[in-house]
Amino acid sequence: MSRRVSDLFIKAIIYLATGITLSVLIFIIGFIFVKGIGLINWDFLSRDFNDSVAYAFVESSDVPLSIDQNTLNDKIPYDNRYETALTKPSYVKNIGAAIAQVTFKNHSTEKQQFVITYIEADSPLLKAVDSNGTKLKVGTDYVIESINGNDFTDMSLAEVVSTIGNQSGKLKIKIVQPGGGIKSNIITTLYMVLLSLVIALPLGIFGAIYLTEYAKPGKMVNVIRFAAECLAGIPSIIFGLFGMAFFVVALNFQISLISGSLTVAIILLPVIIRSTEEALKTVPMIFREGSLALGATKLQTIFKVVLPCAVPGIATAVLLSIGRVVGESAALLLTAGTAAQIPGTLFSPGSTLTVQAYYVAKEEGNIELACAIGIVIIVIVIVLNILSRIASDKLDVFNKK
Amino acid sequence: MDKKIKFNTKNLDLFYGDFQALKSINMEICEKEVTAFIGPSGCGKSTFLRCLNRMNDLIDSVKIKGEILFDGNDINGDIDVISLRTRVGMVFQKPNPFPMSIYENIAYGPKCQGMKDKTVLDTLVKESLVKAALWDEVKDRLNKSALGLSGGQQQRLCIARTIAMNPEVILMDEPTSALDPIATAKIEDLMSSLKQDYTIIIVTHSMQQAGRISDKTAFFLMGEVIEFNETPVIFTNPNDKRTEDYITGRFG
Amino acid sequence: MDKKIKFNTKNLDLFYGDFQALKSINMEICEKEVTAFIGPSGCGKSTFLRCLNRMNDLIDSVKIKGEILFDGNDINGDIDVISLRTRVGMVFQKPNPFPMSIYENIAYGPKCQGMKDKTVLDTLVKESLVKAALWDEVKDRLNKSALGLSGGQQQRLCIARTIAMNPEVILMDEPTSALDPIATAKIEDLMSSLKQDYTIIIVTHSMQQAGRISDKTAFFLMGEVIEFNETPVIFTNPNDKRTEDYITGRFG
Amino acid sequence: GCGSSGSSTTTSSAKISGEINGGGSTSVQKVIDAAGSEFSALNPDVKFTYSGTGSSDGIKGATAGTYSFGCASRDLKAEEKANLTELVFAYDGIAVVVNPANTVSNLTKDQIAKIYMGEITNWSEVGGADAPIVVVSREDGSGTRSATEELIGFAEKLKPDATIKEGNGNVQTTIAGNQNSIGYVSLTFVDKTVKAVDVDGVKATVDNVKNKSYAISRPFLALYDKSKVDDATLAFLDFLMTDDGQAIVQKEGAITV
Amino acid sequence: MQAIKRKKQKEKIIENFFFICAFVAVASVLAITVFVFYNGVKPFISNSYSLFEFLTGVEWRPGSNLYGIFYMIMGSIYATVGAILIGVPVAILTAVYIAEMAGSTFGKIIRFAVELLAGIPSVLYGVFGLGIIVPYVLKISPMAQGESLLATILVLAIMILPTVVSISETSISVVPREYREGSYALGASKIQTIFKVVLPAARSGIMTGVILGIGRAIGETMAVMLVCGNPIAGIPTSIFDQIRPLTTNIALEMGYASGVHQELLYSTGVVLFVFIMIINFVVNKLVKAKVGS
Ligand SMILES: Nc1ncnc2c1ncn2[C@@H]1O[C@H](COP(=O)(O)OP(=O)(O)OP(=O)(O)O)[C@@H](O)[C@H]1O
Ligand SMILES: Nc1ncnc2c1ncn2[C@@H]1O[C@H](COP(=O)(O)OP(=O)(O)OP(=O)(O)O)[C@@H](O)[C@H]1O
Ligand SMILES: [Mg+2]
Ligand SMILES: [Mg+2]
Ligand SMILES: O=P([O-])([O-])[O-]
Repeated sequence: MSRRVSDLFIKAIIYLATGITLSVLIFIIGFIFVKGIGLINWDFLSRDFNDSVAYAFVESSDVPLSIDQNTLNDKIPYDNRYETALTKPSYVKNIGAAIAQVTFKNHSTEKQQFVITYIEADSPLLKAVDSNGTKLKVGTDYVIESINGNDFTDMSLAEVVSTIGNQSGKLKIKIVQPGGGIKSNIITTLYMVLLSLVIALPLGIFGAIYLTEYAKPGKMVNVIRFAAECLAGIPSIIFGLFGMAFFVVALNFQISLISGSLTVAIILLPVIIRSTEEALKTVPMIFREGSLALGATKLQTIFKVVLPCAVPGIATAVLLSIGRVVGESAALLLTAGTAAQIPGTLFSPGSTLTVQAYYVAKEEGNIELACAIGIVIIVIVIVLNILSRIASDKLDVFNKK
Repeated sequence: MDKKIKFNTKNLDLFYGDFQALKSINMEICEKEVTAFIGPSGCGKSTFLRCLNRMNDLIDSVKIKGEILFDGNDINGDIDVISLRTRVGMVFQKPNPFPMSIYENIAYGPKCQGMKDKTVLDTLVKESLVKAALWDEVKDRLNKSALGLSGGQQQRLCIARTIAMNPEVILMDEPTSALDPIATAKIEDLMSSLKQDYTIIIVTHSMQQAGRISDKTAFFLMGEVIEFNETPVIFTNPNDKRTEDYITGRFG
Repeated sequence: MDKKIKFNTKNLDLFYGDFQALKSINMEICEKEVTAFIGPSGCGKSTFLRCLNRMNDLIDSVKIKGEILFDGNDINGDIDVISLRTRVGMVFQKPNPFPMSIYENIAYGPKCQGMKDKTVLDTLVKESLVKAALWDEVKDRLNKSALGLSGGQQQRLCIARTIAMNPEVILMDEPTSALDPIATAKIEDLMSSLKQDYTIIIVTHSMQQAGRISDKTAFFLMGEVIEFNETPVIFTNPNDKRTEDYITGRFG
Repeated sequence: GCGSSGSSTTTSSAKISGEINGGGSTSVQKVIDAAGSEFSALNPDVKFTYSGTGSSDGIKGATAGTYSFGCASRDLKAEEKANLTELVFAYDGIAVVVNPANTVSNLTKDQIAKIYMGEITNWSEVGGADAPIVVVSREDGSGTRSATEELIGFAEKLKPDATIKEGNGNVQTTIAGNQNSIGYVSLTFVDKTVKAVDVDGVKATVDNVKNKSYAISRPFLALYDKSKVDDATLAFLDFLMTDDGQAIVQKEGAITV
Repeated sequence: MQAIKRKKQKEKIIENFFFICAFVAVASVLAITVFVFYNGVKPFISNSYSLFEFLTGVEWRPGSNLYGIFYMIMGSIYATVGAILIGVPVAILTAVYIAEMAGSTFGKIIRFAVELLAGIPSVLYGVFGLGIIVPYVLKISPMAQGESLLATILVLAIMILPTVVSISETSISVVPREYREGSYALGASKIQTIFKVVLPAARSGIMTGVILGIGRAIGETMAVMLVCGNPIAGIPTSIFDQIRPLTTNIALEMGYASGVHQELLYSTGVVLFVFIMIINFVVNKLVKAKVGS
């Protein structure tokens, strides 16, 4: 009887613990979603973080409006960045586009802007070039700030329309492609994951193969294993410092994608080596013996029998690594920087989603934005998890029936 | 003895670290015969068997003294261990098919040797399965995983896999201990027919089995070969008291 | 039949998911006898054995129809499964001592029942080991890990562990298949002496073993009990052609 | 500091091209990003990036040449000066902020110093409610912190149990979340989640900083090594000092030079 | 013969390639270690600061040339121990629930959710801590601010959950069925089986999870930085006191520090490293001692 009572008691504790874990989980995910979901929309995902300014050179021409005013009013692109309603757009013939005035607000500033809401099919804006004569993209939703040196700050919509209408010939228009999105961070994150895995996976996996299959077990291997274990607890900022001293300064790679991914690759190595070693060790000896007894060489045995069997374990390592790269902030801050842009080359800086979230939380105190980025990170982690699961199931001959 | 001697060991000692598992083994094993090793658990049967294709290389602590001549050449000498193992195949106590398709299991060895021709491989796979008396049971599921086979089928698959290498010698370490009588019968039949072409060495716990299928029997005890002789002699008229004690135990 | 009936199964069907592993089994098993189950691999011997102490509860896909009466009570009915298992002990094919000391292994069951008195436990451990013929071999290393024992010793430990619970029935699933002849002999001796006090049900692949130790034998085939009778009858004068075929196979 | 003559308000003048990668103080990032964006609009062949990693990192990066130019939000220490050329391109006010629910809206410099040194520990001592004061400061080495400590006069006397937060944003979030707290942030960051108190009766506004009536301000510095700097970078720094450049400084909430 | 030779050559080349991979991997891992130690030991060797004062001092004022980290060491220890005491039991029991008690579908869902928890960057944990935990702690705290040892412990306890849960769960589910069956066959109840047989058998795996959890707790920086308060002096005397763990000390100031200040931040890293080495060493020994018996 007393056993029943104590069993029940323990069971209750187990349920309690699981309940705690689950509620913590729901709480955190809930917190992130509630705070951040309001900011998530297509613009958020598809735009750059910073506004990008350009001077467009345009040949003015008379383009008649081909639709009526009501249709024009309907062409106001919905955008929840605009907290106050847009004014009715006015059409300006010589640039073949309609402009509306909006009040732009974010969590620290509020300003008036003039936004292009409609562009005629043969508008000269569509042929805009920059000062080099390279084609420039101008689209609806772009902000227009000045024309031929006439700045629109403090003007009303009517004044702006007449200012533009008064210009003719060659026009120099300052346009701003609105930012506020995290496209560049998403892409930088994917680059970073890809690059650091490309560097760390072969090194880690082949290294682990050497350590388990070739190296004579002994002190040396144990020391390496111990060092790897210890490094797992070292804060990544220290890796960042090393990356900065070695890759950024000594090798002169600058603050860049490559410095960042090399540094993260080093962070990943201990994880990959340890998990791969474990995975290799769990491959039953009888498979190795079976293969060798059939006259296979050691290498054939490793590649044809041992590695395929170890796939699920290695996949776990890959999963952990992806999580680690995506979640890394301190080390990347010092080696890849905080520039919210798509890195043009391996040697350009770029900030991952997490670095961006860290940055906006720390510098701007913008918790909502950090959480919105958090949601994107969680989605990316889920997608990458599922992808690598699928990949590993495809490769996993061991459990295939 | 008119048959050719395939294996000849001379004063073979084997140590696992400090522990001596084999003590001065001298044995001549003839071609195209079945030789059985019997003896209580831990007496060194498997260890000796694994010496013959240098499987013990995989265990770091093993040290070997003495000579093992295979067709007159010392296998611990200059010989290439890979080609030794292609000539001396091995079937293990626990069936250990690879986690691949049945076809791939059989083709594994030949492919490792560099054989690529699909038609040659197909024929080889079929022939080996036929010889191992497994063809009929699996011919419709060659591309299914070998892990889906029953224990007895898996063991025959492992034998087929070995036959596909066309070795000269097949070592078998208690190949039927995990099997039921019907599967055991099939494998014993198989051994009898294989002995036309191959030299077979088998470790077994079953006195009956040794009696049924082997030409010669060696009795191991504590790392020594106590007696090695024609099977009928061992079972009816052993020289050594210890052999007799073991044989006449009521068990099988 | 003058002995008391311990187990009585009525139209027992068992399914693993869709697959029917036992088909309408009716069997009466008597007290203080040794009952042996024989039959080819996969015929359902283990499955049936595991029904008797509801070990199959652990497998999600299992569905059971029909009745199993233990001393007249349906074990799938109201009965408490834990007390059923204390009365019906089980020894598995593969020795499975817990990774604890030898002493702790034996004391495990009684402790789970709430027994705490050290001296009672000490006596119980000793008695059980003595009955299992293991005392002499381990009396000096009771606090050493049970995993350091040899296979045969581990199996006897598992028997001792079961005896310590003082069950009424002991189920044994191929308890000697992993053992060498000497260890096997010891365990068979043990069974003969245990049958004074306990009802023993044993699954075995070895016809000889069944013949040597059992009072009754049941022959299983494809989930059915083909024949169930006094052991001498089964082995000398079976009713069913299929039983005869199986028994007279040359194997053991 | 403007040594070269690459000034380019019009795009018709000499073509400027190349990569400019700056880095350092986080306080200046808003201003510099906006200026960089404008500069590369004017010069489409210029690729501009800035990494906000901290003032000291900016100084180190400028010295080592890993940054085209570095930025700091504080004056350089003697040992940091080395070969660096300094360019003050803006000033920044520092606002002393409290929770909007706090009734206190004016503090003297002396009171602030005493609060930070732990001599005043209750809001009632400075005319507020009877509640303990939670002092929030920045990390050691922050430009914002060293400027504030110096100007208010509690350098190296910060009370031991002050809460330290990294970055203007974190300070602001903390102040917004704790009714009894006090902190300081760059004026460019103040928004409605916190309340800037008047210091010695002067409001913290851009105008007051400019006319020097509001005393707590510090320079924004751009730093480069003359021997390593490239033309594009120089052109950018020149642009910062032009009217157009200064207009951007003003637009982003900092104070023109 | 020729073919064999070529095969052997190929094997040798690839083996060397493996060796190079191992070498590079190991070298980079060791390089970090050397780098940290080199920079961290420098100030004591060149006598720019006394090791004794560094290790025993209770005030960190770089401007006044005061670099004592003893109060940080204590803070790190308290925070780690606290997080382990709360997080590990909860995590192990959750793992038990997933592996032994949940239905397979529900178990899978929880496991997935827990893995998700592992994928959330630590910055967001910090934001969560600052937004939710700190205000709650403030409500019950006698202190005026919610940033505290307690808040740190709670955030860390949450953060080690996924690691410990998933590793423990894996090692619980690989405990051979035979052990469970053996226990049930001896009349043990499910709970007895779990606690007396399954968990002890899974001990080594669970310990690995705990080690990694400890590693995460000690090494965690970004989340902790937001909720611990980071005071410049003071050994914590209650769970409501603020603390400055070793990690946040490094992360807070590294971007700004130079000279001796910077070197002593590396020294802080060395102390952390030694810390983790000791813990790993002890735990390894413990696991071996127990399992070996
Ligand atoms: N890898 C090893 N390291 C150390 N000792 C070993 C090793 N393998 C086997 N031994 C020891 O060597 C002796 C012989 O072992 P072997 O496996 O050859 O026995 P066997 O005759 O095959 O027994 P069984 O019938 O049980 O398979 C045993 O005492 C065993 O404990
Ligand atoms: N967990 C399970 N799920 C599905 N099918 C099972 C399961 N366990 C056993 N079976 C099937 O049930 C049948 C009977 O199995 P059982 O283990 O009872 O055979 P057995 O007579 O004990 O054979 P052996 O002598 O090989 O142990 C077999 O066909 C087997 O494949
Ligand atoms: Mg053996
Ligand atoms: Mg069975
Ligand atoms: O501008 P800071 O980040 O150095 O305060």
